[in-house]
Amino acid sequence: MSLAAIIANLPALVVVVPLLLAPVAALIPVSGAAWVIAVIGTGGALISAWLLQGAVTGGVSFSYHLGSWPPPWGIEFVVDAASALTVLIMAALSFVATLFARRALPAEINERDAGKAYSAWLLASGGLAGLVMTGDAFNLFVFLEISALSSIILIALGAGTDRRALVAAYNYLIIGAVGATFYVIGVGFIYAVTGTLNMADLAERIPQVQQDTVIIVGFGFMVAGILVKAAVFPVHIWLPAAYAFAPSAVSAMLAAIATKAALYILARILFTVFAGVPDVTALALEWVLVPLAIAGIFTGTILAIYENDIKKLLAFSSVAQIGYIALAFGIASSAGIAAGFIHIGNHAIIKGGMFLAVGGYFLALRSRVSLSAMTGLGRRMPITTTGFLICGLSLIGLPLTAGFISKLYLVRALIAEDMILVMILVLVSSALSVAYLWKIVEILWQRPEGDDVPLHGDETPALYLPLWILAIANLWLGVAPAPLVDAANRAAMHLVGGIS
Amino acid sequence: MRDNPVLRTCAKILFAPIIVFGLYVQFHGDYSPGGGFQAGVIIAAAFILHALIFGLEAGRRLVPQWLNLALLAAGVLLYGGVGVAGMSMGGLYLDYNVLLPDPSAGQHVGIILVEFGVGLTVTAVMLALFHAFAGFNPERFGDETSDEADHSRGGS
Amino acid sequence: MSVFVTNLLLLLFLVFLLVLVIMTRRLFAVVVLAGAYSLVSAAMFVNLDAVDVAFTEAAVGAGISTVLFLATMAYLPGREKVLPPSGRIGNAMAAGIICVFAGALLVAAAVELPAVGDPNAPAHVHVAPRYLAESDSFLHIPNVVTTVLASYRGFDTLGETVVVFTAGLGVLVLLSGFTRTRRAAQDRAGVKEDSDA
Amino acid sequence: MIDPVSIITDSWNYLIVICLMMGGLFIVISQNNLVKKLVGLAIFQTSVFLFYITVGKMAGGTAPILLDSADVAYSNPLPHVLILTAIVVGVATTALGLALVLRIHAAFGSIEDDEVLTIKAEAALPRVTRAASETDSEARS
Repeated sequence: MSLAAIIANLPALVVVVPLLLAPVAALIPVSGAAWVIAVIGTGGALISAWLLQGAVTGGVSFSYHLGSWPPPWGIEFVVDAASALTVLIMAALSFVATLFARRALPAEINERDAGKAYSAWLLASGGLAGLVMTGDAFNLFVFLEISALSSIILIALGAGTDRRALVAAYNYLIIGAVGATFYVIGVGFIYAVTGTLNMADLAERIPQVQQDTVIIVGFGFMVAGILVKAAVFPVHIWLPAAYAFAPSAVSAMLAAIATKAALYILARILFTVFAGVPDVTALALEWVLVPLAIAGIFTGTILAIYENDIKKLLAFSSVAQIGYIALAFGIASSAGIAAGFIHIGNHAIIKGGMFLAVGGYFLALRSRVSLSAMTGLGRRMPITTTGFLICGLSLIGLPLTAGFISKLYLVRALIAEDMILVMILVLVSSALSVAYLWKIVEILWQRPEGDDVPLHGDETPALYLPLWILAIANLWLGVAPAPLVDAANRAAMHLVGGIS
Repeated sequence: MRDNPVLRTCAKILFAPIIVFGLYVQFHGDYSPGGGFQAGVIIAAAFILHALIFGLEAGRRLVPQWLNLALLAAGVLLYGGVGVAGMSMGGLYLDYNVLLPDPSAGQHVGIILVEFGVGLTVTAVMLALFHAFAGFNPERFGDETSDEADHSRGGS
Repeated sequence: MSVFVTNLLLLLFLVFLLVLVIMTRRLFAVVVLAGAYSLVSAAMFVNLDAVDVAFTEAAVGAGISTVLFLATMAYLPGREKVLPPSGRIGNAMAAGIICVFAGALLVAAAVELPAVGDPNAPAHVHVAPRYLAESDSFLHIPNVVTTVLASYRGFDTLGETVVVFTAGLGVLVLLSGFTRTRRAAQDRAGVKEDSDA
Repeated sequence: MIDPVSIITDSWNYLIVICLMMGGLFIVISQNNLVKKLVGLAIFQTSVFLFYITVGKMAGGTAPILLDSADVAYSNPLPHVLILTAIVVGVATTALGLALVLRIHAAFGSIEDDEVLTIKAEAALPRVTRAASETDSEARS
């Protein structure tokens, strides 16, 4: 295939490369070789996403017609500032998590399942990328299911260390399927009054529809379905168990990218597809999304403070962080949406890094990482722990870290909209998040009462390098946030400016 | 069930016609209801019938697990490969128009190929599902035993 | 008119089957009733002109799904546990409230939908006519469902194939895989340690 | 060609289909048995399929397989295509769910949600009690 052909087809390659390498990986019984396929798949997606981001930086946005059928008859991929940024963040994080998986994944499952696990891994990363790229409401459902089913396989593989992973996977399957079906019901009602499934076409036709109730109900069901996937409070209930019991590498990848894709779709549905009915969306934002986001922030933070199992603690913290992103989108101003995108990127590197560090601890301890088991690990695994700390400080929003930039732009956006009460709540919750992080830091450098728990093997670069890539990204984006902030601003402008 | 001569004879007689019907549904999908998905289920049904009557072991001899897995992947790769072929011949992904000089004929070829890919994957998946469920051994997963016992069991 | 009568009868039959599924406690019966539900739905699809869908629903919903359910039941207890009335009523109340609320919303929207079969409904006049016209003039394939499935929305179908593949992969990993279940906090010391050195 | 009576009366289709959907959803939420939840999910999804196909129906129309005569109305093929995809997705979900149920039964010895949840609830207990219950369960096995 010529270079020109490759460049012309970049939007498809982001999705198709991982999806088509998945069956190849499934056929390879050797763990290392299957991992190479996974690296090629996620790496190929990352390069494509990088080039796409480069293309949209100049303000270009274009549509890729799959099968050369023009929309609304065919399915299109939409490449614009918002989708390219999200897909780049996701591709980068899944590539880093794949590097970590080389050692981590085969250690937690039987190695003879590794090929199939990497296959599911590729399916999840390709499916999530497709979710972001597609401009067709029904095609989105198909990708929703690809990513959900492959994530369920990966979560269920956690049974290799803890049987409760099976229950977590089953619950995710049921809750996720109900959510996806709600989304399909919503799409069906909207289709019945518009006759189209293409998002851009929907955005044009929805304002002309006479039947208001159908639009409101269809909108409500679509959003409800997406909220389940994004794990926004109170439909976050599948998330803590799923992240806590999945294999470490899987937790890291899912925490970094899975809910991000759903949050991006939420923004897309709110600000482009239903942009023509502003009173409906404004109502939903003001009375549903913002209160739920705030409730999620506090629920997640408080549950995290009282949790002892470190993976579950981080998962509860994710519920809170998803709340921040949802809140930022709920502000609905250009600045708010930009803050949302900034935090999508920053939370991905923060939480991805923390889960990678916990994965490192797990492999050293060979048991579930509880707070008491972490006693004194700071001395014995200094490289991993320092990386963990950098990400942790970024999580609470210390200046000079990426997390600070997120909070800064969120608070600014809130002040600009005179949402002072909400801003105070955000600051209070940030202060609360110091509580659970401090609890961990204290224990990491405490001397154990008895002897040290024996560790299995020393720290190896294979495990801490991916973590450090993310830790450095946290520092770099804290000091020089311009690239991410600019990209997020462009994304926000594009979404609020409507589809042009 | 395996020793019943009536069942055995019926299964032998029915096996080929079911597959032929499956192929008809597969390749006549352009003109009548049907296509890769329905055909895949029907063809898998023939193999499942065979395994029901002659036993899971015999079924596995007919389609060993490695072949089953290979077919599973082959279908997806065939479908995706048609898309890649479209790209490499100057079109967009899954563009069938460029496959042949005449776009209409290209569409025909593309549709037949991707439907065949669907049929392949569905047949293989249905067969794999049947064998996985029918041959499930709860003991293997019930409780921890030593890893030696783990490794001595069934091959992939 | 006859279409309407058959539809109504089939729908009422479906309601009847649904009530039976809710009331029945023997899981084998539940599974078979669910198969019957699929089969009646397939008949309804034929009645609504969706022959391809009916074919698939009969083969998959009534066929493969039922077989899989029955195969699963062979390993499981045949009756579901009867909860104490307090728990049962609590569950039913919670579920009932959610369903009545969601159902009320849908009904409110449904009465506004274009009448069933209205040829001027947006769904019939906007995107679909091109499929019907072009399938004849350009593609020369009479079964429009096939052309839309494999060509216009071929990417959906690729996704569908990938979903099937994923399910096959998942079932193979879960039921014929090698990763054994472990109970909490069991360490794997000495098992995997040097496997990757 | 179009029978006005049938148009008016057929609108009941939607209402009954909505009842069916909610019945399926009710089973998913209210039932305790993991298999029955999956049955409910299948019924829920099948009912949604009925909704889509009803949207695609055209009065006096016929199946979208083109005939030679010109003046035939065809029902909308698009919902049919969507639902073909959705049926396949549905059976994939069911298969994976059933495989999980088998593994859960092998690992926990139960397919009732409340019993499995009880075992899960141990995880939420403070560390000490949990360790105790783990030793306990190992002693039993």
